[in-house]
Amino acid sequence: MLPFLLLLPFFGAALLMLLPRERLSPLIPAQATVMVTLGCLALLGVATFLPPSLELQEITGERFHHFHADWMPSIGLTFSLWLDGPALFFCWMVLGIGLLIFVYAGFYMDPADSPWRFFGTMMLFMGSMLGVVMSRNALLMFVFWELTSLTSFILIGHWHHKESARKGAMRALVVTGLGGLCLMAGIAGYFWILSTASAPGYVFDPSTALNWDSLWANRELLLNHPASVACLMLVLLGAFTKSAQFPFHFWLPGAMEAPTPVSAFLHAATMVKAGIYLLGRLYPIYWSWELWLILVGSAGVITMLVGGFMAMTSRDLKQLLAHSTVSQLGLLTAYYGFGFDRAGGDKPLPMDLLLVLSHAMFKGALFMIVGVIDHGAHTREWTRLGGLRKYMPVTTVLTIVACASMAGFPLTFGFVAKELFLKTALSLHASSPLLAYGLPAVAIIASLFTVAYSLRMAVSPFFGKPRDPSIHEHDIYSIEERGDAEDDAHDGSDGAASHAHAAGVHEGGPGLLIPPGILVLACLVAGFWSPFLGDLLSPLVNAPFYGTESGFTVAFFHHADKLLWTAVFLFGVGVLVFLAGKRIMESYERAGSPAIFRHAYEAIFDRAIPSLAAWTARTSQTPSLRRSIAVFFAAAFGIVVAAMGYSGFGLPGAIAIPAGLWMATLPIALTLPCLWVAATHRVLLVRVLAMAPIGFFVAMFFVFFRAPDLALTQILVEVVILIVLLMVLFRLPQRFEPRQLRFDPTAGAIALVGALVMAALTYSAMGSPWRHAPTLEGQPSVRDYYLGNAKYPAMTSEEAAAIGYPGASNMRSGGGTNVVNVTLVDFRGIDTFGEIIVLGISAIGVLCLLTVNRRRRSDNWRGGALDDVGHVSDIVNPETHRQLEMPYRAWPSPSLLLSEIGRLAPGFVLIFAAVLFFAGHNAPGGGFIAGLMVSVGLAMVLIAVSWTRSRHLERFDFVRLIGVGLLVALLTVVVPELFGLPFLTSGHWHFHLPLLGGGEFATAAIFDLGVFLLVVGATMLVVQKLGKE
Amino acid sequence: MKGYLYLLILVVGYVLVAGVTPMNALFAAVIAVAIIKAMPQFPGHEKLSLPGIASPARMGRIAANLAAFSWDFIVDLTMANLVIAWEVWTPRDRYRPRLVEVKVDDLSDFETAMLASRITLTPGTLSIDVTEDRQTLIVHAMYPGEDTEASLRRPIDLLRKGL
Amino acid sequence: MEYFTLPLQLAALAILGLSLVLVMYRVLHGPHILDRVMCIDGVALIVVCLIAVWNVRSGTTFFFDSILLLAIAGFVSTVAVCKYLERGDVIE
Amino acid sequence: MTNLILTPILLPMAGAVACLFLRGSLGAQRTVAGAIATAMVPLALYLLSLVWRDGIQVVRASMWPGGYGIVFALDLLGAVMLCLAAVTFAASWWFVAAGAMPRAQEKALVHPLFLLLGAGVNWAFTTGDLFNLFVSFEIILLSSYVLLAHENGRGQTREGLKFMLLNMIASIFFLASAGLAYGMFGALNMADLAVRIAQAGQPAAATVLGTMLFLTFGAKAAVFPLFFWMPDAYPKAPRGIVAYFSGILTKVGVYCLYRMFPLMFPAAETFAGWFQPLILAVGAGTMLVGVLCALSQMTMKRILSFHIISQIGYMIFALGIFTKLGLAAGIFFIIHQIIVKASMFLVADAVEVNEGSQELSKVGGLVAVYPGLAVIFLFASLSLAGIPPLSGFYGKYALVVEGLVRGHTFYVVVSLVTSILTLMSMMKIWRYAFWRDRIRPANAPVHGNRGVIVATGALVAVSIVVAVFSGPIMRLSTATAEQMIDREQYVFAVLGDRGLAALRAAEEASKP
Amino acid sequence: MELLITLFVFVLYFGGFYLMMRRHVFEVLLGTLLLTHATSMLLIAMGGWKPEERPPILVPSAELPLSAYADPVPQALILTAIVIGFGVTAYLVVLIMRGNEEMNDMEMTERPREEDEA
Amino acid sequence: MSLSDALSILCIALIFAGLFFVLTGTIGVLKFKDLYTRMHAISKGTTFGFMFVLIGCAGLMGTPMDMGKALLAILFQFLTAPIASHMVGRVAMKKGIRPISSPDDEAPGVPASTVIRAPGAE
Repeated sequence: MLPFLLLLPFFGAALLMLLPRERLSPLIPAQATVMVTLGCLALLGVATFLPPSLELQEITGERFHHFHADWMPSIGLTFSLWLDGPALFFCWMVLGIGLLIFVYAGFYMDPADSPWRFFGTMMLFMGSMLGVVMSRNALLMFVFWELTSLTSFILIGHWHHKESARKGAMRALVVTGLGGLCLMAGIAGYFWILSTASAPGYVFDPSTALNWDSLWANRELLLNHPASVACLMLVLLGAFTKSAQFPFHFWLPGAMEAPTPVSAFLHAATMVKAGIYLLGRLYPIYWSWELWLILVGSAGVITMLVGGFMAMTSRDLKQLLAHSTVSQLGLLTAYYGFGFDRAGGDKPLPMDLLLVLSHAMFKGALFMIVGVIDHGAHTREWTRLGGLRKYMPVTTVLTIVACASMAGFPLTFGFVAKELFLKTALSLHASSPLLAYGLPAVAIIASLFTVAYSLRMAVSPFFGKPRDPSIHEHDIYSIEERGDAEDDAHDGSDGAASHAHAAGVHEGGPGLLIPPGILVLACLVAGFWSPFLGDLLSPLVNAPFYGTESGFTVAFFHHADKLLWTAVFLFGVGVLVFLAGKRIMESYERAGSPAIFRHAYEAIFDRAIPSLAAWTARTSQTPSLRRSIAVFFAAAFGIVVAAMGYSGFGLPGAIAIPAGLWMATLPIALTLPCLWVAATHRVLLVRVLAMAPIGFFVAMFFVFFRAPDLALTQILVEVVILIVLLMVLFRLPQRFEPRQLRFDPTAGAIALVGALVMAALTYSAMGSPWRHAPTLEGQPSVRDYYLGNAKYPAMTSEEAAAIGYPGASNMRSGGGTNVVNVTLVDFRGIDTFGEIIVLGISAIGVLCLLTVNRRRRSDNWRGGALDDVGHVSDIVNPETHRQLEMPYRAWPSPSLLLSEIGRLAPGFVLIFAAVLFFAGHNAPGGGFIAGLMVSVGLAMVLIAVSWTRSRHLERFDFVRLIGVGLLVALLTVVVPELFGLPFLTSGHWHFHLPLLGGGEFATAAIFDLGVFLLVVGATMLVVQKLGKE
Repeated sequence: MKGYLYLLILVVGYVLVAGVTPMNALFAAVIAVAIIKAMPQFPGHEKLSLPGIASPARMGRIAANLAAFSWDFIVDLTMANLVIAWEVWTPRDRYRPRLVEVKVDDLSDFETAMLASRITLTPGTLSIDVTEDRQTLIVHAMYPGEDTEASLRRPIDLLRKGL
Repeated sequence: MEYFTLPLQLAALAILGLSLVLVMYRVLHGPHILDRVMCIDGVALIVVCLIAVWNVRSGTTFFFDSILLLAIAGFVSTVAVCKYLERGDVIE
Repeated sequence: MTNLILTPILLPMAGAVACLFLRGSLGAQRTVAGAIATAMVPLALYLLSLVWRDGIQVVRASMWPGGYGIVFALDLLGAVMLCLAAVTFAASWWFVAAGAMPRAQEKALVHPLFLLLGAGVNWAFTTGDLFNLFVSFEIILLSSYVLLAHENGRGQTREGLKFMLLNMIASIFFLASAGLAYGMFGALNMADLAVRIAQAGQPAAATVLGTMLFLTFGAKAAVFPLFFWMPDAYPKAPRGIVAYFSGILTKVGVYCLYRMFPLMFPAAETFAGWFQPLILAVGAGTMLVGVLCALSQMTMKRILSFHIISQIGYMIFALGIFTKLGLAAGIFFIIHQIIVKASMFLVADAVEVNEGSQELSKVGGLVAVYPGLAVIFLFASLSLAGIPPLSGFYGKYALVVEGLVRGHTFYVVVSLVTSILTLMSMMKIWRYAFWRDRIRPANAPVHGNRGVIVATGALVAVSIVVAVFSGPIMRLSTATAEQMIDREQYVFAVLGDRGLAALRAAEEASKP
Repeated sequence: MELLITLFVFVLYFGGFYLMMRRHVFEVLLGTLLLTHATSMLLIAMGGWKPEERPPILVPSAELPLSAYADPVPQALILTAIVIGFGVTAYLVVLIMRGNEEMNDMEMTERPREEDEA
Repeated sequence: MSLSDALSILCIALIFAGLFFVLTGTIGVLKFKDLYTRMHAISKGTTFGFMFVLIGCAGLMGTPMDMGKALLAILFQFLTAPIASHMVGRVAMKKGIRPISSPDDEAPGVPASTVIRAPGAE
């Protein structure tokens, strides 16, 4: 039942979102919303009057409808719903007022004004609000709590073309969102306290820990924990922001940019009550703390005062109501604040259901009425209005009654509520007289304002003469007045109102008057029958939470002595304040409204944070490549150095260098000047050339370290990179500008640190004894395993069985003597597979770079390398070389010698590549080296003979070759799968041919072939595409 | 003919490096043919398909001439290096370099190329370039004399006889 | 083999080292870029010789491929750079 | 099916090869790539169920035993990531196939490159070897470089260069770290490495090695001081594919961090003393700096890019907590984040495709024209901001709780501040692009493309599914975290009982 | 050899890191080349060095102990790394060329203008 | 002294002869005054030295395959060294680097005895 009740509005909203809105009448959303609300009410009615057949709640001792489903029990989030007293009450209130407002909204909203979105969101809001009050789990409540903030955001910004609406929505969202986060942190804090607490007999159960009843039951733990004050503060922040308590009250008036039904429903009747509701849930836990009184009570009364004053000084009736709402919310908050050490004994107050209900009724009604006034008179400023009673008689009556209730006039429901509050306030006892007398005093002063602005609301628009006669004419100044003349199609205060401009001042239709009328009537009825209402509501206040004798004993003039006089005083002085009101307002406006907190908000969120953000972005984010890299290095090396420092990373002692090795210092020593040239020379080409010997030296070191394959690869790669570089080089500026040559000491320092770090790591790792130690229990080290298994099978059948492939032992060995090659194609063949893919991608990438969307901007293109380099005076040293004064002109054709003899040489290269390819498994070489070799050979052909004599190379589709190579490699990887073996498993066979002798064939060679093809394809693709530029 | 020579060199090269087995020779022949066929700019691509088999006598003559050419070459090379060594290791600088022209208008492209290579590896000379009309070889000579040009042309005759 | 004693090896390596230093001077100092190009070929050859002698010293023969390759590398780079300098484009 | 767990790698590769051969026909390429992109989702889900049911799945390449040959091991963490990658890939692919980019460009090998990227990512999630991980990283990075610069305009080459260079540095760090791992401990297999680090008992070496790896993967994950490559580059990535970039690529780095630390460096003396403060500080910096930078941006994709960084901070923070629940929160967060971030980028792309720009100053009032897109955006952005009941909330809340429980109050506060700032900047997009009066840039395309919105919506629907099934997913995350913390499972799966025995012995020995 | 290779690693890394931090992209490219070399050297050092080692090519006839051969693992790793570095570098080179073509800027200090996003 | 010993000694001698020529070439490169003369040194000296060193080393090591590789390398080198020097010289001419006409020729005029026809000048 409960989930259905809760989810029905969500389903409704989803339905509205999904229906084909183009084809349906724009009235459907409103109707659907009303239907859904009725459905919810029906379900709620069933739930209310059907006795809960479910088990007895152990803690509360009462029987509720409840529902439980695990969600994330480990973090305390469960889908626990209940309909205990307060929940039931709030559900009725939300749905009841919601129904009226939806009906009203159906008439109020312009059908052209996105009704689908509007009603869908309203329904979403209603569902969320139901969720807030029905949640038994505090975290679940938070979930819905945030949803209400969000729907409120969307609804406030419904007329999003208005800047003020956007701003108001944003402000509401930020403030409530911030509060929501605090609330979340507070709830998390509760969870933390409960999960770490220990008490005799206390067992922590994460799935129920955050239930309201369990929080209450474990209140001793919560109260005695050192962090409990912090948690309380956080949760209170959540409640205060939601309920617009001082100093967060400023968002609520801004939220009044929303359409009137929204203001009535969210920002008067229900959503802002969520904070009050939360206070009501917390109150039984904290009521005995004086801190609670100080925080909640003072926040409440200050809000009352501030809100009341602001309401007094508002011109706009809607603003007046908004501020009055702030004030009333302060009252509701203060009610809880006063719970400390009540005179009546150590009992907490009952929940403030009466106050909430009464406020919801009259404020909802008043907002709707303001909408009607706006609708009829096209303005909401009482300084312009006047004498409307002639045009809007019904509205006048309704307003007067509602305002009476708001002011707490006897016979209305508001009076009952006010009485309850004053009774509480006047019986406050606190340790400090400042609190004990100060808070009630402030509350009473604030109540004066209440009377005054109620009178303002009830009297000013309706009586007297129109203060601004122009409103009876058919103009639209109200639009201009609000400063959004930019859009008149949607403007006016409300959508529907804009259609009524032509009609002059007029009464609202029945659809607009009946819903507020019902509420106003209810105010009166409830006022008369308040004892009955008290009886009705009393059982809803959960007895165990609030003491056994809780409940409302409602009667008129309950405490006739003090209260009566107070009321008389209030009304007397209130009228005086009302009379002085306009003057107060004007002087206040002259003084300039301080609105400190709104300004503080703006200072923080509209100025400080954006400028902090801009500052962060400026400092942390640089478009400069150089600085990015420098910061990157600095951070990385800093962290590594810190790690070394922290861990006491030390170096092993120096190891003597054998005599013959001293010559290895030579390449190192020669690298330094190479680096110097590579880092300082003005000409790009010279720097490239200076890199070449370094490549040779690296190859030399590979030789020192007995790595023939590496030496081969290094040399070949070096050559190919040089060719590619040269092909690109002449499209770059040929020389560095002088300022680009300046030494950069910071970079030098960072590089020094980095190089030291890397060198230290290298040195220490070389001294590690673990590298070649046997791994695990008696297993050979990786190195020994590779060496031992490269040629001869070393795996016994037991070992093969142990790894899950029995019967495989006979096949297993690399089948080659070149262990590096066997490693590449067999032990770590997958690495090679990945590596050729990288190569293929790189070639394809070059292809894409050179062909896709190629737009060359001529002014950016700096060609002409020949002259640029040739005549550079610092290359051709003028002292030693002078221009040859010979008529020696450029040759148009390529060199004859090169093309004649240079084309012989590639044959050697290619045949040697074949040697390397076939020898690869047993000697240095292999597919990759052979592939590079072939590429070098082909490149040499191209260099020697130019494209004109190698058309087939020019046209050859190397992408396809890449594809073939990949395919071959992929097949060798995949085919073993067909035999039920892991991928890339290879086999090898000896064979013997007559006449030709024996040989050996390993399937790894096919893989190598794939590698070979891909390498040729990739390299040549790059060369081809660049060469054809 | 050039094609066969090239093929032979390739096969021999393969076998030399990969080991002298029939298997390797077969492999080498296949690969070398494939290479030559695949690359039209390699010498002999056009003629490789012709089954022209030279007579044994001619083969012998060619071999003899090649040997003579090689010997001449080795002697020249050694001389060249000794000259350089002398120049380097003695303190006095003797060289008086000039650019010298060598007429090569009667030679084919390939012969020009061979000659140029040859010149580079002979004492004191270094071929720099061939002019655009392919008539003249420009040579840098360390010790130019009156007979430089004539002596530079000497290998051409050997070459002529050889091929 | 046994005649190639350590002093001889060291002497050979020292000679090569000296050559390397000398030729590197041209690579790094120039003065003309063509000097550098030309001498890079020389560097490759000297490195080849170093590797060859080193091979003999350490008794392995697996580096002869590298030797051939280095020779090829020296040639190809020289030609490519010259072509670049001459025509601006390596392959045309 | 011995090699089933490799299918997510090999299938896209086969597709890529096929696309290379079908270069002439865009339709054929789309058919192949689409079939594979779609098939990957059920496949990945099946693999997840397989791992869930049968434990860690291991394939030993070429049958070499674990520790010697390359081992592919799929545990829950990897399987979860595979699923996410597959889903994101599919959505992203459908977005592309709906015509997000010009035909000529799409024809120019986008599909094979994208498939290879997907294969590389799946590879990274599956492999159990450090160096092999490096190789897969290179596949990922190179294909992403190529895809990033693919359109060849809009400054992509320049941003691509920055992206590439900084990633290359990270790759070099990775390579050096892999080498050092071998040099110091003699192993490359991650499980083997874990055992050997435990056996060696050299906290100093382990600390430095771990720091190097942290920097590597941190750079790939774009954590605070190392994130420069990312925010400029991602907005330039091709439309549609950017979702995969944003969703998955940085998370590969996060995945590696999650893989590395629990497996190799959980030892108290290295972790608690050094790594934890480091990781927490980096996480906090990442969160804050990311979100602050995002606040000052004025184009959707740049805002989103910075949010990637900021959210990475949460994940790093979760790693820093280093408890079961903390890691579970982190994994939940990753699950949420990948899908939501990808869909956010798709939204931005959809706006760009339909309106011609995604700059906030140039578009406005979209809510009236594209209500569906607005709803999609709202769901995704609120989810990103961690608003309940959308998927972002649960991970965040779990993180806050666990952070508080473990006493990292400061970092919890930072994460909360980040959270509100995130909300603010998300709403900034909403305010500018979706609210306001209708603005349309001059160069907006004449014909809109609703197909891309559908693809976007599908991904958002997945995020809603995540929210709806957040309970089971939290259980999955918790199980994953359990498996991560209990490294014996992984070691046993890869190395067998000898490895397990060695690990236990080493752990026994290290206890005083 | 340990000291020497450390020295070499130091020199190469120093040059690489320094060049990476220069403003001209071409220098950065040279820096990446140097870093690749440096990392190769670091990796090759990881295999250790002993005077009597042989290349890891088995000699079937001579019954040598496994410890007579050099460690093949780092060599295989480097080979893979070199190839990958080669692919990446080739792409990087062309990317730099294209970047220069488009932006006419070898320093990469400015962000490309947003109106390029047409 | 066996034949192999003699061969060894011969090889060692070859190596050192080669080293001598290599050193000669490199010193020449340092000593000579202009590009063209340096080219003489490097293209002749190092190539020649290279040949000796390689043959010597291959002879010392002994397997025929190594000798084959050495021969191939030498062949290749002889084929290509002239081309390389030709390319350098050609570019040098094209760039307008004039050859000196004597070792102490610092700033001379055009050498009188040299007549170079410009191609296509007629």
